[in-house]
Amino acid sequence: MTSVRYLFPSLVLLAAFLAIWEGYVALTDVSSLVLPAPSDVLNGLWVERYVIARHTLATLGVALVGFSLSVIFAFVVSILLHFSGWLRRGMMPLLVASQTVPIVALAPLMVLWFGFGLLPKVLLVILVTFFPMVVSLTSGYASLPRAFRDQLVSMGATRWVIFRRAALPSARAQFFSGLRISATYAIVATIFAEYAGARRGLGIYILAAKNNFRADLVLSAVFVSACLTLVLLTVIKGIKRMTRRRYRRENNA
Amino acid sequence: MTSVRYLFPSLVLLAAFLAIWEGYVALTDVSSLVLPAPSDVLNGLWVERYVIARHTLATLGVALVGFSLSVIFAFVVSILLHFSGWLRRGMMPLLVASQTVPIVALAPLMVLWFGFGLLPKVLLVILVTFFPMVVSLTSGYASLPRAFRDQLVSMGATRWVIFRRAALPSARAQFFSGLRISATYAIVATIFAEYAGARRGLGIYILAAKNNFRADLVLSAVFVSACLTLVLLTVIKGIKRMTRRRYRRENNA
Amino acid sequence: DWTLNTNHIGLVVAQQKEFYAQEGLEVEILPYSDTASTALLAAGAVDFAYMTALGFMSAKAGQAPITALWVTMQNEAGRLVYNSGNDTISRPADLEGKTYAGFGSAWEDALISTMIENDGGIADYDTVTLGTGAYEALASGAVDFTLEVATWEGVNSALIGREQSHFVYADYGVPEAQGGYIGTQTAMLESDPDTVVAFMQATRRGYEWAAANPLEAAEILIKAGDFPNEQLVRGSMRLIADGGYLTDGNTPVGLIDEVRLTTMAQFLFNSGVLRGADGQPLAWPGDVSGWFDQSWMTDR
Amino acid sequence: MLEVRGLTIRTGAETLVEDLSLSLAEGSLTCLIGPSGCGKSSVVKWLAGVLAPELQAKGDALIDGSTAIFPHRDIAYQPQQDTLFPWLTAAENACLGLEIGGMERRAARDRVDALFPTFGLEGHEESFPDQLSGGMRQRAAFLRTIVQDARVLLLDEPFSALDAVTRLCMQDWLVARLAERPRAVLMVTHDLYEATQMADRVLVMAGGPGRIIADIPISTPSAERSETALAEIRSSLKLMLLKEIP
Amino acid sequence: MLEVRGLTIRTGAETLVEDLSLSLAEGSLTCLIGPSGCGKSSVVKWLAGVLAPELQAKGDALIDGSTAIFPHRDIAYQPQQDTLFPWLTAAENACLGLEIGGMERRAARDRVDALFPTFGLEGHEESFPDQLSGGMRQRAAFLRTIVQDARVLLLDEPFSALDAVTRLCMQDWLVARLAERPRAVLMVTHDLYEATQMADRVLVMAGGPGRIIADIPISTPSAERSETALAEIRSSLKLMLLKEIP
Ligand SMILES: Nc1ncnc2c1ncn2[C@@H]1O[C@H](COP(=O)(O)OP(=O)(O)OP(=O)(O)O)[C@@H](O)[C@H]1O
Ligand SMILES: Nc1ncnc2c1ncn2[C@@H]1O[C@H](COP(=O)(O)OP(=O)(O)OP(=O)(O)O)[C@@H](O)[C@H]1O
Ligand SMILES: [Mg+2]
Ligand SMILES: [Mg+2]
Repeated sequence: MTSVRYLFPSLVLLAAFLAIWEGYVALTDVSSLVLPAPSDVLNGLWVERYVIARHTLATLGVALVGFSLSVIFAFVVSILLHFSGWLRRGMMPLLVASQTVPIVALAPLMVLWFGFGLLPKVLLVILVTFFPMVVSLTSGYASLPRAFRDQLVSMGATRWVIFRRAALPSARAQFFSGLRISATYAIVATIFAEYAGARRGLGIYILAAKNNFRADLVLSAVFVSACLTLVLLTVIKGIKRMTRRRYRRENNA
Repeated sequence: MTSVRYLFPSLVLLAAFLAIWEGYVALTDVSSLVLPAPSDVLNGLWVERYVIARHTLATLGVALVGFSLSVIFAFVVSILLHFSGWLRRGMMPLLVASQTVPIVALAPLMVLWFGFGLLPKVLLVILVTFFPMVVSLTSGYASLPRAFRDQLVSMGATRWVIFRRAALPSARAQFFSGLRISATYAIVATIFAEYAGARRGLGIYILAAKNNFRADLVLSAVFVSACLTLVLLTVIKGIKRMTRRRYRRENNA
Repeated sequence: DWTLNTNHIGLVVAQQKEFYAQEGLEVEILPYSDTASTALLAAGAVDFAYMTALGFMSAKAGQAPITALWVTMQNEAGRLVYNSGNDTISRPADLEGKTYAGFGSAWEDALISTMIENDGGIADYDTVTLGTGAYEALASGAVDFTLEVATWEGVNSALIGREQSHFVYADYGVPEAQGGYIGTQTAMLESDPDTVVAFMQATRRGYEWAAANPLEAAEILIKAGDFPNEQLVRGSMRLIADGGYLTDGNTPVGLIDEVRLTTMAQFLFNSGVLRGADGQPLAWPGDVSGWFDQSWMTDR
Repeated sequence: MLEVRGLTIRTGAETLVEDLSLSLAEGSLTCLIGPSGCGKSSVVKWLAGVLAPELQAKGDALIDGSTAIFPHRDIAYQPQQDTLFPWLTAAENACLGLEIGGMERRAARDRVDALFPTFGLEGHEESFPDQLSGGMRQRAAFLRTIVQDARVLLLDEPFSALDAVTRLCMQDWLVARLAERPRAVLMVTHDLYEATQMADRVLVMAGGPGRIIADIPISTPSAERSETALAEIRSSLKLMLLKEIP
Repeated sequence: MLEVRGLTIRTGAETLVEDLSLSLAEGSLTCLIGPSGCGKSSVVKWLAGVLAPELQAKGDALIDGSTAIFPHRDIAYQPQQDTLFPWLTAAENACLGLEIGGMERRAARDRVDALFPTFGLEGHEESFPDQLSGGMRQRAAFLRTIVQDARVLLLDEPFSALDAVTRLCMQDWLVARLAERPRAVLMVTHDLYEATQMADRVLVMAGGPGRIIADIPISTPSAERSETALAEIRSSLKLMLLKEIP
């Protein structure tokens, strides 16, 4: 109930936007090759639901594998960087610079290098999503207040104990905000990768719809992929809430 | 001098990476159609320097126009959202959701809708870059401590005075961090938009190089675009430093 | 339809030799981009477009308001290509169960299925959508076959010494189509017929000149575009001239053959790959003579 | 000159301050003292017209006998937190109240500049707040409040950000500054030593809900206030406050 | 039992603390008092083995006559800032020192649980720090420090986060807790009232560079310490500290 009230203004705006769009298409009689009405998009979604579902599953699979590996990879790298100042100073500028590379352009090359199996797609997803997480993890570790560190050192803690008992938990909030940013890109990156070469997936579907002059189906698939991202973000929010120690405690006690 | 020392570990790592790459290509004799060596890429850059420069200028022009408009637009929208709570509650979820749309897929449609000129490209750059700035501006305004607000209210300040004298300046740091994120995407978004349709630009060049089976030139152009982004980021850093009031004061006094 | 190549030779020649200027036209050739030229034309973003045959037909089937004025290739330049070293393939029927590197258009499936079935096989093969990566994937053996344009990718493969064999569509039940249409918006035929005529006349002169002087035309093309691989252009032009693609000597350059257009369109409709908004295959409109208009050829 | 009658402040569910009355006389420094959370700041915020919108307040306030609406021109307020704007210089910060009050920029600047020496900030006009020490920041904040020339000053724990030693020496300094011109001053604190050292009158507040439980005048002249002279009063205040904590 | 001789701490350019010596006797509470920035925390951090790496320290420390290396098992340190980990419950926080010292988790928990009532925290074992009031947090922090059973306790401004009233009532409570077992306690503060109320001995430090300028024993028994009884000592300390501020 409260969330309905909270979302009410958004829903009003969204409805207004869709109504104007639908009305514009109806009035100007623009070709549906160029600008399909929202109702055309929904109709396409319904008619093609089985096909779209199959492609969606493929995309989701790749995105989840890539994203999970990316999370693991980000943890490993962040720990390495945390413990080696030299590596951190060396890698950070390179990682920042690497974000300026237009990965779009690399995607076709990656298919050449790694074939059109899972590998290049997963790699691309990792490339795109891993940076925000590494950055948020390392800055999360660094956000550990000096005094917390001092407290543990004075108790005789080793570097590893300090990391595990203080740096890691104190990076939690920042890790999740990095995760959220990454998740926003995970699906989009997968679609990209599929553009460059795949058997199936939403990217392939969009490509085919475009080549067959079906703007309505392009938008249907775009809509599905936006929904996928929203679902992913919601799941992450849920995980964040449920893994809070306090939450667990309150719900078990 | 200090910045050389600071970057030293990065340069070592970068050199090692390039050396391994070059060595791998030399040893395995892989076709340069598939994986060109770094030296091939540099060579391509040199041989095609005039052509690439022409395309680069086109891309830079579009990116700058789009990005500037995006900044202006972000300011206008953020001020509207700041002063209207209803609009803020209504727009924010939509803006967040809009970020989950794979803009890649929309780019070709935008060319269909808005023609071949500057408009669709500028729109795409705005779509991609404007969200981080609006978010950082609104959260910057909201970061104004309650006590600062109270202080001004007790002096008899109006809402607009509070905005101009307190909320706006207190959003400065966050605005620049949003600007940095946006700038990272500005060039990439332009290249994208060019993919979907343009007379010239790095996107067109990459596409042509790809279709002419020249992986080395693809990478050359990728390299140039990464450099563009780095330059843009450096310029923004410079602007940030030079517009600091303290800096100005110290350098004029 | 694609990055500037020898298919566009007449346009480039007309531009470089100022045939357009002589007609009082200012023509700008836009580079290839990810948005199909057919869609751009239908949306009114451009005045004329160079379209693939199947792209044009698919769009027409979807009621795009466009009309063809010209066709470049009198013979089908497309063909199905596979590695010569792959001894499991000797005829289209062998493609059953193999992997195809595709480009994401519906008609590809119609074409390949027809070939396999007409050769007595079952059209059950795996599709990987790769775009231009297809040729590298084929060379590396990651896929078994793909489609190519003989006058471009075919020349490129020959230049870099790849051993590849091919099947010609027409040999296996696919109607022989003409390739590479130039078209305009239907509305433009009404509103500005003079421009259309002027443009097309100049274009025809360009192609005729190119057909007569293929090697000089290649040099003009090389000078006009930023071709990283000039040998590819020369080789391609030579093939176009030798293969009689622009003209077989009798038919005028650019003439649209209604019979072949109808057969090909009918083939597309019958294959059931073209679907409407309700998800059902489109019904054969019965007549496609309204799809093209070559009255400009005689208007002057 | 300022009088508050029957002030009640409540959240939806809870009463934070109940039926509180107080009056401030011209030329006097009144300290409001009490444990954390008893509602001291809420009272002061109400007087400054900046009470949080989610709180409901009821009660009358009179200035010179006529009903007052807050924020009020005659009242200057200095919040509990440091509110020097980090993006303005010390002088610009000090001008803020005057400019918002409608004074022309140059005139405000002249008036402010004239006060910098008195506040021990000479030469720091162009310094930014983070270039000042804690004590200097505090003095700049006082400058901003005092330059507005309001007849009532509300100071909410002005020393809470300072260390005890700096605080000791600022106390007498502030008393001297305030004495330069007759004003009614209400200062919130929870430090009984600070209150007894500075105030003419100490109001002791207790929480749950907030109300005034004692009103203690201190008649010892400023110059004679020492540890020994005030020991008695402090002792009784200390007992009173310790009783307030469970 | 702890003795420091000739401690000098410097940054590259500046001397923060110069040739400082002090000794702590078993069963005594020594307060180190001085203005902000004079180097009090630096001395304590050095003893805890957590001096910032960019600072160089020189000097000897003896525990029971033999040279000590820091961090040291016999020394428990409570930093100036609140260091209760927000992601651990009060009990888990309290166990931290014991677990890192090598004690088994269950045993540590038993030992900690036994102390919760004495510290007025019964029933809050499973509360997270932000569910506790300021005073309770402070008691939990003391619990964590005291349960380690070290022979030397270093407390850096343990009350600085509390308001003055809560602080008043925690002072006597802490003295009682510390008296339960003989220890040498070094407590840093800049509040002379706090120091005189609690300490057996007050060391007055001055800055620039940091050094000890006075060593004042307070012999009044805890129970008899009142405003009047301590007025003399406070008065002299106040003068000493005010002299330290320009
Ligand atoms: N906006 C609010 N909504 C709900 N409760 C509030 C709000 N503001 C303050 N309170 C509550 O009102 C009570 C009094 O707050 P107030 O800030 O006036 O206390 P205080 O005496 O100034 O305390 P301190 O000495 O810590 O500054 C507190 O219990 C606080 O939790
Ligand atoms: N890591 C450091 N590098 C350089 N200077 C430092 C460093 N740490 C502290 N200082 C300086 O050393 C001096 C003493 O600091 P310290 O924290 O010991 O003072 P303190 O007496 O504890 O002050 P406070 O009462 O404010 O806690 C200060 O002037 C401070 O600026
Ligand atoms: Mg308060
Ligand atoms: Mg300190």
